[in-house]
Amino acid sequence: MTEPYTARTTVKLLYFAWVREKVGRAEETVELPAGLETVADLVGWVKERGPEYAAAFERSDVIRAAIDQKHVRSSASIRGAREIAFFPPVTGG
Amino acid sequence: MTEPYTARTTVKLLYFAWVREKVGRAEETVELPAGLETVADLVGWVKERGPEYAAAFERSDVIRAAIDQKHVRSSASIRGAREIAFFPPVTGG
Amino acid sequence: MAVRVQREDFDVGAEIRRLTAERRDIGAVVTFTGLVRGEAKGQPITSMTLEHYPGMTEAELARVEAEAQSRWPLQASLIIHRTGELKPGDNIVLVITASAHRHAAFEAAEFLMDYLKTRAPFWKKETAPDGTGQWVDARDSDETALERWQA
Amino acid sequence: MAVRVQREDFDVGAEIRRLTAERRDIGAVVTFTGLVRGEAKGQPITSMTLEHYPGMTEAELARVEAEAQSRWPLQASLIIHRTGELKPGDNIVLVITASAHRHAAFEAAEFLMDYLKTRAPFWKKETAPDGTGQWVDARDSDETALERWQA
Repeated sequence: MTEPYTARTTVKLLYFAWVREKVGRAEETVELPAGLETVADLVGWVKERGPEYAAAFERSDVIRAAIDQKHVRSSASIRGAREIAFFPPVTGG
Repeated sequence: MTEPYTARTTVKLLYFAWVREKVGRAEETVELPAGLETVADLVGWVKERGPEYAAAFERSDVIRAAIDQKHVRSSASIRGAREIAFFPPVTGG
Repeated sequence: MAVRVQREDFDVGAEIRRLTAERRDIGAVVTFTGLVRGEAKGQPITSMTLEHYPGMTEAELARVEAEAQSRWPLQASLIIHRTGELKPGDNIVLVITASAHRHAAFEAAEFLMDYLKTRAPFWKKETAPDGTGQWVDARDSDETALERWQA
Repeated sequence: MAVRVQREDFDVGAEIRRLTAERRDIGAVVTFTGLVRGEAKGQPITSMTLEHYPGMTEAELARVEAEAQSRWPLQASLIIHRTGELKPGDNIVLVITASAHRHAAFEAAEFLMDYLKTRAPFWKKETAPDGTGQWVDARDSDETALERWQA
């Protein structure tokens, strides 16, 4: 039996590169309120956590996300996620 | 003043790979008779030099030529050539 | 069939020898080495720092490598990507592909680099001579480069 | 900007270091290494002997390299081709291209190999375990590979 996804869930958030710098931390564990279904929903909620989050996610269209270490689109479901990361487009290689 | 190309000329012939093996030598210097104008003419003349040449140039359509160390077609003029090489398609790399 | 994320430098010759040692079925080895250039957009840089997402980086590189293995007949492959602070002239990334024939090795190496550039979670920050840092912007041309593999 | 025809082996890592030493303008290095495989057309071989046309070989490789230099912005390039008797697993040929960006380096390296394969006067003879020798036939696919550069 898994919990219904509308229940409160604990998730680890990670931030990289300039998202990390603007947020002012590399990671944190948060309790998500009920009702957040997608990555986009989560971004909307994160932006409300303070001015540093609002600044970091101002250009939220360019920010990419990964759930449990896999790239996802903003429409992806966050149900069951343990680790969600936000970062700019990658620039390795 | 250069000699008219119909005059007798001395040229070095080189053979490589299976052309060399069939001819039985790697190089030779020959006096060309008057009247040979192209690589194809030269091949026709070389074929007459003996059974080993006839055997080497039997599949003359696959044999490639170079004049003075540059690839040429069989229709190329041999006028002024000092060194003419015959070989199978190259297989380096 | 190997992925390494490390701070240390690498030796291309030694890595090739390791991949091809005792093999008699490899006819072609292609390597790509990416290096830090001394300037960016016409301005000099003094260093480049590579941040990454430990765990996801290795997983993503392994996925990219598995995809290349499924598309081309590779006898061996290797991806090494460095992290941390690097100087102009330093190595950043190494990709090696080994196959019986050259076209598979070339194509797979280009594929690995194109995918790695747009998928592997690395971020570059360049430091200017005055000490200011600048995150490198992703290039649209890197996204475009992917399209040839999606036909 | 260099061409070498030699019996001796080469060290890919050392050659890359030589080309990139003290340079800050190279962002991408591609190498291609061709090796002797242990079988040909499904039959084992014990050695491969490379014959060439001294003088024309160097001239032709230099022409191929100059053509690549004129087509792509290369900071450096190198072609080494071995001659004489080689064993399975031995290196045959090395091509290195260095550029600011990866696509130029990849394309130029492929171009060099495609042209070298159809232009440089080398001929391979394979020796079977019973001692018999067989000249390698040219591959139509090598001629076909040239067409992409002639569009």
